[in-house]
Amino acid sequence: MNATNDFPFLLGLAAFLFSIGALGVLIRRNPIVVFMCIELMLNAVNIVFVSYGRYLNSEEGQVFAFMVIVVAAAEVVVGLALITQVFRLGRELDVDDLDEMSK
Amino acid sequence: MTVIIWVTGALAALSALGVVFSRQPLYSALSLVMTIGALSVIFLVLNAQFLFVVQLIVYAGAVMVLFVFIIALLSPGAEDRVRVDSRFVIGAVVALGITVAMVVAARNGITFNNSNVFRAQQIGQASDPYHAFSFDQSDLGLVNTAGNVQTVGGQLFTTFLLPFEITSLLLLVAAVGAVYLTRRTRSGDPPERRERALGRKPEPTLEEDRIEVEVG
Amino acid sequence: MNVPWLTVVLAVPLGASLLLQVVPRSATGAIKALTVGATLLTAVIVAVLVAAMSGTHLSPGPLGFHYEEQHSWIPAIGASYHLGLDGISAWILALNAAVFLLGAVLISRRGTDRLKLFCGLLLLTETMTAGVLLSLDLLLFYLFWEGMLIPLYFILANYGNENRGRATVKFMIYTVAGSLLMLVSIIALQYASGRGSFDITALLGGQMSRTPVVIPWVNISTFSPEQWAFLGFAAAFAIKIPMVPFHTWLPDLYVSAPVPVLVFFAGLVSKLGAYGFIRFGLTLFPDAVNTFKWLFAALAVLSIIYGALMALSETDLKRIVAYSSISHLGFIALGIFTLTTNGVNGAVIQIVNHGIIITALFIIVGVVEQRTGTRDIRELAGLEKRMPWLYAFFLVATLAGLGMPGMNSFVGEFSIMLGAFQLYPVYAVLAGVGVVLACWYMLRLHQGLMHDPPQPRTEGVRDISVRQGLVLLPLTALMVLLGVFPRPIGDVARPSVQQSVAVANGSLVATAVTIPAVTSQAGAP
Amino acid sequence: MNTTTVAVCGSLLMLFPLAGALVNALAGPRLPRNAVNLVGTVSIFAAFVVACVMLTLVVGAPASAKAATVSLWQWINLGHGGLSVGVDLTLDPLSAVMIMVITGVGFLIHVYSVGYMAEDRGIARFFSYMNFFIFSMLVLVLAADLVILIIGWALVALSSYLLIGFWYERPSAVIAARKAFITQVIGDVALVIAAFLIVLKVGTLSIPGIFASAGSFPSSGLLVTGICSLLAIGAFAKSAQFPLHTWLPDAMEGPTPVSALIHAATMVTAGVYLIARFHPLFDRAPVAQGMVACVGIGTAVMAGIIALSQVDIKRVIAYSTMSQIGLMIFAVGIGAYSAAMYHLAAHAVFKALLFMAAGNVIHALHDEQDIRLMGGLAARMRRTEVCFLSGTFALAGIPFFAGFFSKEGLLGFGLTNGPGAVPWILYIVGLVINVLTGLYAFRLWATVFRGEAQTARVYAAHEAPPMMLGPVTILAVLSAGLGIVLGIWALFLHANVLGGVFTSFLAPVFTTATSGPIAVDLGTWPAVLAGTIGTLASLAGAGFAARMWLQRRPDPSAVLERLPRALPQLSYNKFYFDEIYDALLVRPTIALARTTRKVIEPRAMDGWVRAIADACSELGGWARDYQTGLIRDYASYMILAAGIFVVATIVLVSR
Amino acid sequence: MLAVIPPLVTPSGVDILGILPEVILAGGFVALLMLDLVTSQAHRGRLAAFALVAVAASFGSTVWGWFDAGTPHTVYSGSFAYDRFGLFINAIILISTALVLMISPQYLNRRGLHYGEYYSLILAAATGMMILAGASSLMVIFLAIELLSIALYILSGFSRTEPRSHEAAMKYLLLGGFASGFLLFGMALIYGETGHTQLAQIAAALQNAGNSVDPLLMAGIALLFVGLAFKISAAPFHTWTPDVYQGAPTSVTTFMSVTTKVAAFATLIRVFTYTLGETTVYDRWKIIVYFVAIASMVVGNVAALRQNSVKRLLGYSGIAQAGYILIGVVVLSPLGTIASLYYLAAYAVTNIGAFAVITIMAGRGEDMDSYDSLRGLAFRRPYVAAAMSLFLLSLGGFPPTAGFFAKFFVFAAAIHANQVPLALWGIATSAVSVFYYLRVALLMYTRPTADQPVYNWSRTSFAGGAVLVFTGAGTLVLGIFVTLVWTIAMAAQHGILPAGVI
Repeated sequence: MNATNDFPFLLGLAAFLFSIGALGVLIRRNPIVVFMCIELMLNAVNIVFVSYGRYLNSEEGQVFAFMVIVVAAAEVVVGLALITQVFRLGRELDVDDLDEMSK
Repeated sequence: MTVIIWVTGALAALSALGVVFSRQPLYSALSLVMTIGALSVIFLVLNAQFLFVVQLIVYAGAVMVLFVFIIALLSPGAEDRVRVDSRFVIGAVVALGITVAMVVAARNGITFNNSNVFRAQQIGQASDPYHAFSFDQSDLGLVNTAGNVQTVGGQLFTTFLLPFEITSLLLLVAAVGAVYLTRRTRSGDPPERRERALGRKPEPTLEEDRIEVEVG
Repeated sequence: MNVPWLTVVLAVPLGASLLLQVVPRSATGAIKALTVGATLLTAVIVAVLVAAMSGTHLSPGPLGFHYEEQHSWIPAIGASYHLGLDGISAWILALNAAVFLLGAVLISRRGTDRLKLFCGLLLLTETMTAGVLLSLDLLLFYLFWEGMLIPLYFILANYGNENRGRATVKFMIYTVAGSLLMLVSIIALQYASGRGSFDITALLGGQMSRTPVVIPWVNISTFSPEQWAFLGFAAAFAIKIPMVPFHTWLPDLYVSAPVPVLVFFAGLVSKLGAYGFIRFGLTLFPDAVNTFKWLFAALAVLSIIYGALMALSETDLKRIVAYSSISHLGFIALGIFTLTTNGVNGAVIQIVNHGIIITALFIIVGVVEQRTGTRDIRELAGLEKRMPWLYAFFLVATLAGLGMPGMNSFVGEFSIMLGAFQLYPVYAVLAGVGVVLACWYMLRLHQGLMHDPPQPRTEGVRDISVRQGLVLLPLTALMVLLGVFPRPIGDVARPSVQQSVAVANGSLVATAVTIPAVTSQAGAP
Repeated sequence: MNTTTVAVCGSLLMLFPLAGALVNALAGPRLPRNAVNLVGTVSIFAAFVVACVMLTLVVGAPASAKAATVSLWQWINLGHGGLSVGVDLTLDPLSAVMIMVITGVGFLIHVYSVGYMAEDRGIARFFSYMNFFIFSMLVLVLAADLVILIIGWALVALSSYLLIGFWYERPSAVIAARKAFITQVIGDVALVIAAFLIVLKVGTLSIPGIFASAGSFPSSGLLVTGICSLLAIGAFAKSAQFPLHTWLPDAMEGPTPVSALIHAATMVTAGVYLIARFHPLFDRAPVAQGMVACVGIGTAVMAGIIALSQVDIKRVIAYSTMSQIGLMIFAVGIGAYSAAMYHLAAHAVFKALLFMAAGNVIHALHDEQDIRLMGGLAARMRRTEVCFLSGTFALAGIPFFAGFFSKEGLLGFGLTNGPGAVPWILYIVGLVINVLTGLYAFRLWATVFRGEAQTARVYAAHEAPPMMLGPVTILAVLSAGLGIVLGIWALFLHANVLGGVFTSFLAPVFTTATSGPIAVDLGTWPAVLAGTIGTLASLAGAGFAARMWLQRRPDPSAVLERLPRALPQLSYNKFYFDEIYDALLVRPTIALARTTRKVIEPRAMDGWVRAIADACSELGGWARDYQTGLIRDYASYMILAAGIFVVATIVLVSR
Repeated sequence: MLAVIPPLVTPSGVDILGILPEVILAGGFVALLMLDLVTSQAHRGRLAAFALVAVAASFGSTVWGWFDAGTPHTVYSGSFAYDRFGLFINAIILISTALVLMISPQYLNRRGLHYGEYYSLILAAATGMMILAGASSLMVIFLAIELLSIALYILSGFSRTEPRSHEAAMKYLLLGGFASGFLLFGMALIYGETGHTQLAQIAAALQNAGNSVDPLLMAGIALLFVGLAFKISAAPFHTWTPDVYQGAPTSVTTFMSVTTKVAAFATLIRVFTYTLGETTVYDRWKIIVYFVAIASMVVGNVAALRQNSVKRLLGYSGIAQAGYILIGVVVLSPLGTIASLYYLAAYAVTNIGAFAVITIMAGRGEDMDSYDSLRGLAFRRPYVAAAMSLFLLSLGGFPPTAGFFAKFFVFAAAIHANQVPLALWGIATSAVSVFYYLRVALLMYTRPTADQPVYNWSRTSFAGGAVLVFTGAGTLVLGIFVTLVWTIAMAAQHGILPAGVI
């Protein structure tokens, strides 16, 4: 198994998830989905942290990934609260609708 | 092990595409749960048991449930089909570019710069990571042994004490914010009501304003 | 007693402007009295200082100064509060005091909107312009130079006709762009000198590299750092003067600004560019200034002729005077870039003279506009019949403006052209063409207003008031007096000009030796 | 001479007219008319008295010390290597002659003005300007420094400008004044540049100083030729010589006393004075001298031809002035300085006379100047006619009148000096001038005073008041009586006593000049012959004119028909110089100025500024357009930039 | 199994004194949450007073720390730098916070937003910023950024019923999260390639690496910069700025426009100049920063030319200022750092002043932020207009104001580092900026014509007046008595935690 090298694959996977998440932010209009795409990006980062931590023999990667999850949760809470408030005021759930100030 | 990584990795990638491209928000959410699950398996394979659990409990269990709950609450409709506009092109090109660049850079053998020695190797952290990195190598330290939850936990309260404390503050702020933002307007708060009236109709004429007050 | 007189010169108007803030807005009499009093006091102090200058101690060095003061300001970068007066700045400072006094006298107490604001800003401007003339530290100089724009901006933006906003903003951006280039040069100069100082005496004689800068990649060699730095200074000064083709802010602004503002704006502020060239351009970049003198002298000649042509074809009185100003300032610039004693001295003389002339011309044009309600030369004629006194003053001003021998500006123009002749005879001949054109457009202006059968519009127009006459009288008297006795200006400026020219021509060491002889001559009248 | 005396006299001389000018300028409008007249004339009379005193000073001085230079104050001193100018006065025979002419003739004209301007409301202004002119002219002739000379030079131009435009409500006067002034300024610039050349060579502008180092100019050198050419251009502008002559006829828009004083007697002769004054330089520049001589004689012929066809009484005299000054310029060009000065003085007398007599006519006809509308005035204005005739005789060079000696003298000088055939050519041209002079002078007289009255106005004309007639009479006596008496005396007692006096008086000034006899030396037969032929030519011209215009034999119109059409047209239209200048200089300049204002200023000068502003504004518009407000757009910018950065850094590493 | 568990020892480097200002402020945050429960609506002004007390206490401890932290060192295992650099930034943040707190009650009352959460969130955000200023590990940087960001997201949407406020919060939140992704990805790569998250160790690793660079590290640095550039609102990551500044309640805009930038710049300087300043990497990231600096200057100034809201204008102006401050970062010299610090101080005092004017002028239910609403201000409120003019002139870089010397030092740093083109870009864009600053200034002095609406500007409260006086005086002091702040900034630069010290 010496010949196999999973690291480039893991990094590639992370890069792919990250970019696909970013792409999602660009093309999706529902703020909830946009949020999910951001979560996707954060998850991609976690792969990087963990796999680096694995071969670097360092726990910092895992701790960092843990922090990322916590932050993601906090952001989601605030974000969803905001989204419900926006919705409650009778607006569409569409990020393209939020362009009042640049009109 | 490699096989697991490849399979779950592919699964994660596929479901990520599902997140981005499914028109129904609920499908997106479910795809995301799938991705998170797949990733948790990879974490486990990478000897990150603690994260594996956190990923499942916090992410899949709490966060995603919240998402699904909100989707259910707001019941948004399906989006239009994704249009190939400039944003899509930019995003796709950059996504492709970043992915390719990362893979190419990570596969040191074919990176742009062969003469460079890997940094982690230089500073004595790993012997030959790109070429020796596989799971049959078991000369790893405490961190990567099974049951490293204790190690991580211990570090969390010693070396990473300050970040850990900051997260507490962070969560508190988020909680306060969520409460504030979703709190219903207290009755008998006249300016608030007036604000809302103004908010709905940015430029009320005098008469409209009066009608609004009477109705309210 | 060792009084820091130059600081006092700065402090009097500044203090008065602060004092104004406690005067109630309705007490217009007090406001005006305070303003006139402060400017008068400044003028008196300056007059005494200039008169007593030859008897005071002169600081040693290639450039000698009187009444020097130096205090630490930002020691970390070598900037200091360093003031000094020399022959070049002395008369310009006197002009400064005079035009602000005139401006203060000319404001109408009842007719001025927000008198307090105006007076305060006027006094602040005086402080700043005096600071420009007195500072010997480049950073301090820049501070005043740029700070001057703040009160000026509010004055110009608040007073004048309906187009003032655009004109003012144009002026500001133009000026600021130039000043910022100068700022870069100042920093580069300080850095290159390696002395960690912004003091002019420390930076004297050009210490920047004279090897050309090579643009990387394309490998094109350009000017040397010293030349680039000089061009930075030149941008600021050329815009302020202004030299064609950087002049377009001036006509617009002069047209929109009211007369009491123009008195000190046209009378002094535009001269500061010329002063800057003499004080800094010549002495700090001897190599560059010698390299570029042909160019700037050519631009000066262009200004002379271009301004004259514009003045010849304009129909708006203020624009005619504005373009005549461009033409005259071209003479001043030409004098400076001859790098000869004659030319530079002529430029100094002409700065003072032109300050007097343009002030009078703008007052006259302002009176005409006020009395007749138009500035279109085609609608005016035959005013001589209605306004004989104005005619008399205007005649003197016109003659002075066209460089009539026997009037003050002849002295300067003769000297400048002599210097130009020493440099490039062709330039002097072209300047001579400018003189002929000046005669043409000034007569067109004068005759267009004063002669020909009176127009119906001028029916019942009153002659100038006594106050206006009292303002014009000293100005016209000076035009004649300085034409007949031009020596005072020349004598005061002479030693400093000789030093500056020597530095500009690279004979710094030789100058240092000859200074005592020169100054002793100046000291013995 | 005692320098203090000279300084005091010189200062007084200038101060009287200046004081008169100031008093009339400042207090004039409030003073009674008589007081104004008194101030105006008495100040000049006082100056005349002082001038006489100064003349006696010069006459009384030993021959070796005829010249004195005094310094009043230092004008400017720019130190070592810089300009240094003093306000210095010089008194020598040359300036003494000039001040006598200026104050003497000037005084008479002032007196005449009292009568002529009696009706005018601006009398105070008029006298103020006139006195100021006298002052300026005195500055000019007394100046011992080139810069001061230039100042005086320009001040007389200023006075001339003011007086030409005296009736400022007449547009033609305004234009004429401006034209005169601008032409003068061209001359000033030439002088200024000449001054530069001089000061850069010899380091001083003091006239004695320049002459002292005149030796440092190589003879016939380029530099001295250039200097002299520039000085000559200055002189041409002032003396209305080709090609700067067009202003003089227009200058007749001024009141007639002005024409008499400035545009006949004094100012226009300043060019002659200048060249005579700078003879040490001119003597070293034969090319410039030749140019001056050619221009002078050319102008004389040209002006004579033009004068033949003009119909404005003052313009005819003006062209005659131009012609006569052409002769003087010619004289100084060939080195006949004394002769030129002599003619200058004589010309001042008879030309002022002619103008004032013409002024009488104009006054009598209520500002009518067209000679075609006159005729037959002799019956009504007998004394004026006699005086006018005296002047005409003098002008035409009829023997024993003032002009005779001077003119024949300088023509004779031309004949006896110069290389090869040049003297003969010049002489023949001189004969032509004599004929022309006779023709136009008598044409004028005949048309104005003789023949039939052409309009009813003539019958209403009456003789001028004594205030006007008096000065005219004095001048008529001077030009005729004095000429006759002295002429006869000269003819019988001494060959050329008058010229001789003049020559010997001026000799100290022109020591370096190749001065010869200024009048025909009757001792040599060729000269006598030449003089006789010249006189005969003048007489022939005069006689022919008298016959043609008095007796209509041949009829002038018939003569005209026989001539090619072009000739009278050219003459009548003054050789089209005004039109040519208009087309070559004035219009292009105005067109250029207009193009500058309409095209260059907005498009180029302001254009580049506005282009930058517009570009910034355009960029700002783009920036605002890209600020769409859409989150997805914002994210796309971010990811684009981030992607570029990542790829760029990775590629950079491999570089 | 217990044997495997490492013994719980006292964690090394725990030094609460090292984070005392932050702790005090965090305590204040928590205490305010409690106090809010017992404070009636009428007395919410007291909460502001309490918050001010907390800020003052924190400021006091900062001052104490300044003298205590003679030798810079880290606390909490290299997570947090206890040095004068951080304390200098702390001081700026605290003063700004105090000023914002002073103008807030009146504004909130008028806008009907007076809730206790406001003050606690402000303190929380300030805590996050101060932690960011001292953060010396990637993890703390990330968490501090998130702490302040989340607090600011909520504050931006604090006007819960106003669509513009929502929009601002939403944009800030989504784009902020997006940017956090980049930031994190960059951190992950840096961590992976150097093996550490502590800045000191990263620097040491770079020093050991000699002259070799690997691509992933550079990609990480680039992505990290992207994340920070978002926070300092540098172009092309600035797009959120105008919208958020305009939509957020003005007092919040006042707060975040200054403090976020100051804190983010602190960490930018710490990370880029003092950690990644190694020549081999510097030569590469320099190009990015160079580009971003120029782009910010150009975009910020040019876009501001065509605005009609003062808040948006100041937003663009802030983008441009970020570009100028970046000059001080990219030149990588002590002078550059000092210049940046001076610039930050000047920017803080000036910008707070400018925004305070808008805040103070706000009427009931509307922000007075359109250009039109400033027309003729000088006739009714001459002193406020004069102060606003002073701030605008300072932002435009006219002497003798703070803005001039800020720009001067930055340009000087560029020239001393032989980066003349950078300075030239700076002056070219400065010249452009004069136009829009002066246009606003001019507007205040233009008399409204009869057909133009007359605005009813609020009267300035005592606290608001005090803020204007303080900021106005500060603007002048920083522009005349330069040495005062310069000396402190120099000490801050000298006292920064050097690379490699844990």
